[in-house]
Amino acid sequence: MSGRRIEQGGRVERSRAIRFTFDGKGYSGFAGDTLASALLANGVQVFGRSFKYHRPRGVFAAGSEEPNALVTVMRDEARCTPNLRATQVELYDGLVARSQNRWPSLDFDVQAVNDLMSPLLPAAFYYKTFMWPRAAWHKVYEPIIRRAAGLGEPPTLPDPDRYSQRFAHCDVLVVGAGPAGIAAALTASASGARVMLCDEQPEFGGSLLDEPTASIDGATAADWIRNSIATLRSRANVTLLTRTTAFGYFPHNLIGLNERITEHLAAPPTDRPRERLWQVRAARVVIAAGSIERPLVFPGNDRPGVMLASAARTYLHRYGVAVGQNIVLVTGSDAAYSAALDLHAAGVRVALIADVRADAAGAPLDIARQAGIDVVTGATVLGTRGRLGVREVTIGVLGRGAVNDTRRVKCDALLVSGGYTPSVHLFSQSRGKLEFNEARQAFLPSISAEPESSAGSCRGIDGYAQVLNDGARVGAESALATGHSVATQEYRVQVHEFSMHGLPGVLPQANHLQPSRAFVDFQNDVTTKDLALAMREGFESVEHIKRYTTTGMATDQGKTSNMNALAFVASELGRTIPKVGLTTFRMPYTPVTFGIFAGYDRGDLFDPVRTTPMHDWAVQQGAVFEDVGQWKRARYFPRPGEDMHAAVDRECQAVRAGVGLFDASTLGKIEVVGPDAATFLSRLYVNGFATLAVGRSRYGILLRDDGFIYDDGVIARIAEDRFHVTTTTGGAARVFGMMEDYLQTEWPDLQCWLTSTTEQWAVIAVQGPRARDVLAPLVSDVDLAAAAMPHLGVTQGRICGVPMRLFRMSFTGELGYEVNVPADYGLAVWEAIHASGQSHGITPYGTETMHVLRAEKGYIIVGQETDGTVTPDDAGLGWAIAKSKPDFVGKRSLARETMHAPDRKQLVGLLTADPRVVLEEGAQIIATPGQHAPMKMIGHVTSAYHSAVLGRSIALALVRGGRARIGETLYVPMPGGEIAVQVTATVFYDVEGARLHG
Amino acid sequence: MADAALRRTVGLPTAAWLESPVPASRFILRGAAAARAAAGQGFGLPLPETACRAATDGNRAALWLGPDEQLLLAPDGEVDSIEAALARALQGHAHSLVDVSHRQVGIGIHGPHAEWLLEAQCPLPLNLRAFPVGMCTRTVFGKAEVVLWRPAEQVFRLEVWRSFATYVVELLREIERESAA
Amino acid sequence: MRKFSGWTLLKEAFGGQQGWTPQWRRVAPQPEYDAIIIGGGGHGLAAAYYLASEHGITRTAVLEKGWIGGGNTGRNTTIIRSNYLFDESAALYDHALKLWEGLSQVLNYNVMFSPRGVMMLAHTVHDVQVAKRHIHANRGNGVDNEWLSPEEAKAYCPPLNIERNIRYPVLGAALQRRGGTARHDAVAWGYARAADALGVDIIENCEVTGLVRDGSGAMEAVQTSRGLIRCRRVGVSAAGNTSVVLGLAGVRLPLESFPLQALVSEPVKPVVPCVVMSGSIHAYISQSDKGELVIGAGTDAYTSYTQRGALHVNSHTLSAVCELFPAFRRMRMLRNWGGIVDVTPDRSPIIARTPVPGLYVNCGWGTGGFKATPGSGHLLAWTMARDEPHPINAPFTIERFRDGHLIDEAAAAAVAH
Amino acid sequence: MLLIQCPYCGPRPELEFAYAGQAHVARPADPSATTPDQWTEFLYLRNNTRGIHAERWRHVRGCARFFNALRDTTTDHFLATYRAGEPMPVLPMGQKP
Ligand SMILES: Cc1cc2nc3c(=O)[nH]c(=O)nc-3n(C[C@H](O)[C@H](O)[C@H](O)COP(=O)(O)OP(=O)(O)OC[C@H]3O[C@@H](n4cnc5c(N)ncnc54)[C@H](O)[C@@H]3O)c2cc1C
Ligand SMILES: NC(=O)c1ccc[n+]([C@@H]2O[C@H](COP(=O)([O-])OP(=O)(O)OC[C@H]3O[C@@H](n4cnc5c(N)ncnc54)[C@H](O)[C@@H]3O)[C@@H](O)[C@H]2O)c1
Ligand SMILES: Cc1cc2nc3c(=O)[nH]c(=O)nc-3n(C[C@H](O)[C@H](O)[C@H](O)COP(=O)(O)O)c2cc1C
Ligand SMILES: [Zn+2]
Repeated sequence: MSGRRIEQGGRVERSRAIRFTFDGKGYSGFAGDTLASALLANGVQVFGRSFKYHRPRGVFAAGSEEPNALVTVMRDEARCTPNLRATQVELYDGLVARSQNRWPSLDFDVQAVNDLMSPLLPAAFYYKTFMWPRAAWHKVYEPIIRRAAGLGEPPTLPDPDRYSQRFAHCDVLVVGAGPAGIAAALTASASGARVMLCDEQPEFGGSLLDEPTASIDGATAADWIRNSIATLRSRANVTLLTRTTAFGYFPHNLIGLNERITEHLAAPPTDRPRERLWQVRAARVVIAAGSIERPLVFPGNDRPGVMLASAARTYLHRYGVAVGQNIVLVTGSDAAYSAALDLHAAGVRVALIADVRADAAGAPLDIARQAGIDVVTGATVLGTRGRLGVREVTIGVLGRGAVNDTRRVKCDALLVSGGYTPSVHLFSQSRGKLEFNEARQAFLPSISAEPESSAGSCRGIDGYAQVLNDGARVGAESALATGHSVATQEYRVQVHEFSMHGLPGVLPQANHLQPSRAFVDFQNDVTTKDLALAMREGFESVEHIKRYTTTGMATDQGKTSNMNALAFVASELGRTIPKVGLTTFRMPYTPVTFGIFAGYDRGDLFDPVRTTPMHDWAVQQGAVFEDVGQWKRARYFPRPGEDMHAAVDRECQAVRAGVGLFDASTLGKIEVVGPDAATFLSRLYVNGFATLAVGRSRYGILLRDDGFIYDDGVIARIAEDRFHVTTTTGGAARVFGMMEDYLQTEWPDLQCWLTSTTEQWAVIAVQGPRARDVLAPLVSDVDLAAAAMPHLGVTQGRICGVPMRLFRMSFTGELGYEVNVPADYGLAVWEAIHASGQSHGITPYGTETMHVLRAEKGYIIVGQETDGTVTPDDAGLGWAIAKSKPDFVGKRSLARETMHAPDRKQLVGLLTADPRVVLEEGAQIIATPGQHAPMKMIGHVTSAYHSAVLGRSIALALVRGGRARIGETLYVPMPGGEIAVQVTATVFYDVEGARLHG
Repeated sequence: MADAALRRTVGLPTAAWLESPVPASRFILRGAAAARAAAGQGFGLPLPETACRAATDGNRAALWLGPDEQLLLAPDGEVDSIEAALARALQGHAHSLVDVSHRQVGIGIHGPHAEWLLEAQCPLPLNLRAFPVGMCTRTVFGKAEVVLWRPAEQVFRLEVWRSFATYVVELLREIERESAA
Repeated sequence: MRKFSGWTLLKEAFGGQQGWTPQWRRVAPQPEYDAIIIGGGGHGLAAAYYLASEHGITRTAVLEKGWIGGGNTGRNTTIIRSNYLFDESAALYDHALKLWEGLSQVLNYNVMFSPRGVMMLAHTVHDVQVAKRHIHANRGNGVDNEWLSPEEAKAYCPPLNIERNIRYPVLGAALQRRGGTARHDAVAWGYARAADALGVDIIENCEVTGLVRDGSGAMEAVQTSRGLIRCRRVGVSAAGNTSVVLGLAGVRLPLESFPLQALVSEPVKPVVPCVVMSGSIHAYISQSDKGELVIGAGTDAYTSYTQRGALHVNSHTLSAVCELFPAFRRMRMLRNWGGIVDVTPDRSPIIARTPVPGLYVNCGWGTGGFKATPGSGHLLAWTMARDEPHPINAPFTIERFRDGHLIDEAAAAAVAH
Repeated sequence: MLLIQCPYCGPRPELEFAYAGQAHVARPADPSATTPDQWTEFLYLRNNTRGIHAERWRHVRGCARFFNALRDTTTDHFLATYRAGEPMPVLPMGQKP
């Protein structure tokens, strides 16, 4: 025997030794071990320290319900994962694990003084103290509490691993591959239905893996599992997933699965994702999640070495590990006798079986006694001893309300069982209704809320034969519900097993005032005393008790503790368990890595990077980009040595003096076509379109029905029944949606249809006095002369031989054109224009220059000058409203009195007294200087730039009653002092607009 | 006719399973049933009236996108002729015909893994029973909107707005890496 | 009321903690009250406390259909800040923030108000403009808020990723140092205990099923699952269920109720020292005293009362969190839950009289009313006691929607919480 | 992520849809003739039903149609979906939105 590994048995590969370290010390285990089984095999008993009292803790369970044995596993600096359950960590060569929440070492932890101070630290003590002096909470107490709390160390380096995601659809999803789940999957898939079967463990089989002596239809349990899985694997309609936890049950039968792909490998292939999120939409779900053994609550029940009986059995049969050499079993259920008997058979001494049921009798006791094991009934545990592990247990026998026959029994492992709690987590997450079953003292699934059925032990079925047959029946029914039929199957089973019924786990004590603490929630260190205190303080709702004591709120979510807490509360309050009720089950079933939710969404895949056809050109020219929605837009094109300010000044000058080139492709574009197109646009926009001639365009303003500016753009009439409408870059999708909404649901009678053409066209703005000269040599079938193509004219023709829609328009105040060409030609045409413009000094410019140029002209940008509270009149755009129209979207709201109040914020210009000072966008404006907070703020700066052409700063602002204030001096308070500004009209440059018509 | 040499479609990587986009003629046709019937005549292919189904004939295809919306696909260079033919056929029928040849690109995915690749980030079931040959629909792939069409058992065609094409292809390649490992 | 202090705790340590008494009495409803608050969330309990403590109206009952604090008060990510844009909002939220600062002492209950700073990230040029507008407006209103460069933001919150080459780089942040978090449950319990001590009846498991009006149309009584209770002054503070409750009196409000989700990670040692919010990519994160990362997700698209939300909404938030904190990909989600938030068209609350005399409402806090708890309770109490609004809540009427006096924080900045 | 029955395309994942608020809120034929209260009702007042809610969805990443649905907001289960313009279906057992 090495450590506690027994000579043979178990499912580990004894030929493959695996080396690993725990807290720096080297150990060896076998392939197929978990960290927990390997450490137990090496005689390790202390795995960690508890959350609050820093008490030493050992392994308590063998599966995902483990509350105690939390460790940090480190692959390398960046791959460090805290709070993993040692019972789920599969051993691989070179695994490095560390215990948590202790300093300096696991065996000697300074903060264990908390345990001594525990009388001072009852549940929720922190609400009652640390209030004086006022600032001390945040400055002194809280930092101390924070450092003490928190379990493992967080990862600090970027996680280099990859995570993936899949959607999947199936007829029947089976969660849990114990006997019930496997039988369900076999039957359902035989019908031809598409079946998925998942289990959180590395191996299929569930509790059958712990039954080496069982036989099913003549085969050993192991063979039956192997054959069944082979059958399933051979069926093309079946998907099998191990290491895959169904963590969440979402509406309409969507189940979230977390598949762990590489975590168990010593050297994960770099291309494989570490984990995967499956979102499975199943026509039917079969929940076959089994049940979890319930601990018993008694003083000293948290000592290392105290362990669930079923776990001891799992360690024995799956890992070939005896959890002790000299054990005591305390049980409230028959089933747990198997653990003692099996260990006994494996050569372990069973010092005592203490059955807490006074009336316990029958097969398990008889068999145990025949095997020479001492069995007492009506027992209770009065306490345990042992510094870093249980060495002795004090058993009392209850009789007539008193404890008699106290005896101390030496042991190195204390197995406990209060029976089993069916795993109704997923069922309850689906909002299915639970019902309390008195006989089983358990909540069982009753009314489903989704197309789902539970099978096997998770719905209270006991006994392998019954469970297998239940699985087969539910599998057949589920297949049938998806339109596939199959006969169910009867299994013949031979197995030694006892009833799983049990009792609520709080053991009666001699006096109510327990001398030593009895733990209910191990991870959060919640004792019966804490629960009692909460009730004493008036917390009676189970939800309050949970939150006041934090019971069930740890990383195990109370898998082993919730029923005991509930039973204790019920008995203290003198209410029934169903009357007290459960707390809400929530996803995830077990903790799930953030990475899988992010999945592929990282780096450039976090959000699509949208670029225009001319993007690469701008990159080559060294453009600096800005994000506008998902788009990348060139902000400016710095030349060597230029900062943004210098580049923008140069770009602005170039446009004003010569010609500039601007990529406007991101603007939204919508083709509105049909006999009623003009009517539709007139109903939607504030402007009128009936009179807009073919070949002309108009600046349009779109409101919502609440009267505030929603978007703007240019609307060009291409043909009698065809309009080319532009929107802002950010507004493209929402304006399209709004238009469809009105068309489909308000005015379905209109014969008019929309098509998004945002990406059909590359848009090249050529702006500046030389724009015509640049374009002229390139275009054909178009007369660029001002008479033929005036401001706001629109025409179609060719440029560089490719088709073009040409708009004469200007967002700069200069002679300007917007050349629309089919997107694939955008780059070539851009390059041709750039080449043609060389002799005119053509200069590419970005959005920053565009902003400055338009501000010099007082043109607004929706989202900058407006913010959802601005009307057309506020923005100085009242002129655009077609007053004669009976209605347009937003018109009714504009008629409200408040929309005309003289003190509304109106758009004005601002000039600083010092022309060099550029105001800060967003700065506030006050009328009287020298104010201290709270000031009377009357507006704010919406845009502010240095204007190269004017040789000074300019700004636009929304100011209360602003237009009436033109000429006044106002003040902009800044941290460095007030800046005096003069209110002006919004147009700073070329007020008459002569340049526009050049 | 435009100079083909000037044309620069979205540059995308290719792979054995990933077909680089080829230029095509594309239209969105919208209108009432009578207009759609007439358009079918002009296009030389009865437009599908069944939801989420495509009709094909030779190298032309019509994809049902919505009850009054069809995507017409034809080889590159046929924009003008199709426009003319449809204008004749649709005379007297209110409708909207818009050239979207450059709005989107067609990405072909084929091979036994095609379904698996797409199901990673497309929330629709893509097995043959749920998504048979000839089915087409607008849907999502990751964070992009796509039109997904299955012209053959192991072939999918994605019509993607051009600025989303890089995202879609990079996402597909990222998914594909998993199958390699 | 047994006073809480380190001293009493020490004394109790020797008595096995046996000396504590219920924090609030378990009482049956009386036939009549001077004031009734419907809804035992933080807001309702605070209102009851201030009715008693500041207006002497102690014959007050709080009626809660479930357990107090079980609504959004028990479901929120506890972000507290007052750096709102508009003067009206800044006044409202700063009123609350000032009350937070002394609340533990006033209630003699440690609500763990922790001014650890709220940092709101800017990722685009537009975000920067919006943030600066807030900072200037806040300063003008005497509300602290300052601009941080990316490097300063990282110094304030070390795990933050400020690399320039990420999809949405951090261009800077607005920091309100006085902002922070508090312990949600303690707020409800602390107000309940303090109100109870002043004589207020806190009645749980008592659902209001009818609002009874007299001949003149004024409030006369409330019908409950525990019988009829007479009262002529009724305040509704029912958050996501406000429409349902006010519907009992035929009052329609501009509200829609949406699921909003949050989640916590497993607890870890301190790593996020402050609150970090990113409105534009949708991530809200802080770390609780117990060590969990507390993360707020977005609302679902549709109205619902189910107190849960969709997986894709969570995923969206977690991918944003992982972009901003790439180390957290390895962190694990411990629990996820949802609450139902009542949202007004302008995303600002309503604290006002209703068209029914004697019926008052406090609602519309949407995704961000925890931070307002002391302030809104204080103002609702004032409004109920005097039948007229306090100057601070005077703008937050129902009529503003008719008259167009919206206080449109949503339009001004797409930031929640 | 809900599964929503598009009246045109069949059952499809929520990711393809956009919620569009309460159904059957008609825009007044002549808004300028409405009283302030009527206009406010149209703009802002919604039922916010706890129970069966008539609402609009758009299959925006599918057939792009707006349509109507009856959904129980206490369970998020759909009782019916129907095309815009069609009358609200009659529910069994006299259930009413
Ligand atoms: C996930 C989430 C995250 C959030 N994050 C933040 C944040 O970070 N910062 C922030 O400031 N805010 C946040 N909020 C918002 C905040 O939680 C709420 O605005 C605030 O808690 C509302 O408090 P309340 O007391 O008004 O409502 P609640 O606490 O919901 O109380 C209302 C009470 O009314 C009761 N009730 C309803 N109907 C009846 C009836 N008929 N009879 C009797 N009782 C009834 C309910 O049971 C409930 O207890 C968040 C909300 C959620 C859901
Ligand atoms: N008498 C005894 O000693 C005793 C003890 C335990 C079990 N049993 C027997 O075991 C059988 C139970 O069979 P069963 O099939 O119902 O349960 P099971 O416990 O055998 O199988 C349940 C499986 O579900 C998996 N699982 C649980 N939740 C999951 C989730 N969310 N995601 C993925 N996987 C999950 C578990 O890993 C496990 O493999 C019964 O026959 C019972 O009598 C007997
Ligand atoms: C700030 C905050 C922190 C929380 N921390 C935890 C936690 O550590 N463990 C836990 O199980 N739940 C935690 N919860 C969630 C609650 O358990 C619960 O889910 C939430 O109050 C909603 O209630 P319900 O799930 O019962 O509906 C936390 C909730 C909040 C608001
Ligand atoms: Zn559809």
